[in-house]
Amino acid sequence: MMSIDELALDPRAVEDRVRAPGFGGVVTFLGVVRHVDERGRSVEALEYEAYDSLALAEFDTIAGEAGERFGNVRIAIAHRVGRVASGEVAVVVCAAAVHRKAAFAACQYAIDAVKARAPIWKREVYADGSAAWKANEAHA
Amino acid sequence: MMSIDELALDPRAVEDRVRAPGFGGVVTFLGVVRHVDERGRSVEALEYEAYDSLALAEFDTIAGEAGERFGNVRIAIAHRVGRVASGEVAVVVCAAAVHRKAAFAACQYAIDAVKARAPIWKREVYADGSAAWKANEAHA
Amino acid sequence: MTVRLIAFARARELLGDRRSIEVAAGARVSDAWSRLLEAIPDLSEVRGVRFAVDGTMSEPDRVLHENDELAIFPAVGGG
Amino acid sequence: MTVRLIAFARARELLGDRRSIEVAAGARVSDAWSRLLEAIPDLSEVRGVRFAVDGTMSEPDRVLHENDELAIFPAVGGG
Repeated sequence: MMSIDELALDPRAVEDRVRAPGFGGVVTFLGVVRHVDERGRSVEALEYEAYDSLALAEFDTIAGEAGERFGNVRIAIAHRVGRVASGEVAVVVCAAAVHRKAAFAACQYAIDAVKARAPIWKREVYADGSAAWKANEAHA
Repeated sequence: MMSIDELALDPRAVEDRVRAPGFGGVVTFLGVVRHVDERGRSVEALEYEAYDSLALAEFDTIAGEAGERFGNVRIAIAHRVGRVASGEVAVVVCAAAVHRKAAFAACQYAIDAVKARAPIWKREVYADGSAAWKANEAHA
Repeated sequence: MTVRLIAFARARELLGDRRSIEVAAGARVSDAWSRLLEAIPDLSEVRGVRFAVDGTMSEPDRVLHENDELAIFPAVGGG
Repeated sequence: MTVRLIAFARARELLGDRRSIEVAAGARVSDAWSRLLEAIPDLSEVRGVRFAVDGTMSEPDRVLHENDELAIFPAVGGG
């Protein structure tokens, strides 16, 4: 259910990992690279770098926690690494549950946890070619 | 940004209506027809019927309310009508915002309001061929 | 005067192929609804009936006019 | 003994092409980190440095063994 890859993300394919009979609510979060940062600087791309094995294990841990909190939920997380241009999708989190309330809660829990805890770092690349590492939480 | 149609829904196309530069968080809700109802009866399909003009106006109203509550958000709502087989998507709600918190809140607000207020009715069709009208809220 | 009718869900099924109703000049939505209940008593089973006139949600005391379109349907949501 | 090194983000850039470090038998993560800081003082700018050993998050007092893989990276999130 979890993946980290340099290829462009396909949100529908990630959704398909969680869709299952009886799961009436599916909530998908797309994290899209913004074209300006908090200080108004023009951003061309973000460059993501992951400690893959640890990040995938953390995704599993997060999904397990969501299940403990919100009951019978199915969670899929796909994170892109490498250069992601502004306007492109950097992360997809899908949560499916029997009812929509649990699906929303689980999806939001999972993306919050991914941003706070997954060993994934990013660098903003500006229009002038300069770049700066950012705290993971800053981008969406 | 709003649609009511008998054709199968394409969630990515609905998402594309709300994606825009600077909107870093996109949240999509899919309401999927469940194969059993609350009493465990096997459901083959739901048949949806809408008062189209009023329902589309209500979608616009709901999107306006979400903007008042959650700031700069873009909302798209697509509802399918006619026969929707179990496992298929009956409704798609997308919300985009600069930050994910507002996108989640707006998407959840919009689907809750659609279920509670949009003039759309549904009938459960059971495996034995019988059918029953349902309150809109019951299904997801 | 003639008021056109549309209906949805259970109300549509019960209304059958009736497309209009005759009411007195100055009649209100509630008057038209009473006439319909007399003609089709089963309409009383429509849960929390709601009305719209010419595409706008309307209360039962709304005054009708010649050729208005009266929509009749069950309450939405809350189930 | 030899401990293999990997690093991420700013720590990776500062570590350059160094792939291992020699430490005394019984050395802990903190000992390896001190040796690295001596060799590459700029590593002190890594924000909230964290460690993993053989793919498991580890505290600085974790004892290292021959051929362990020590991962070094900045704190995640919270920014």
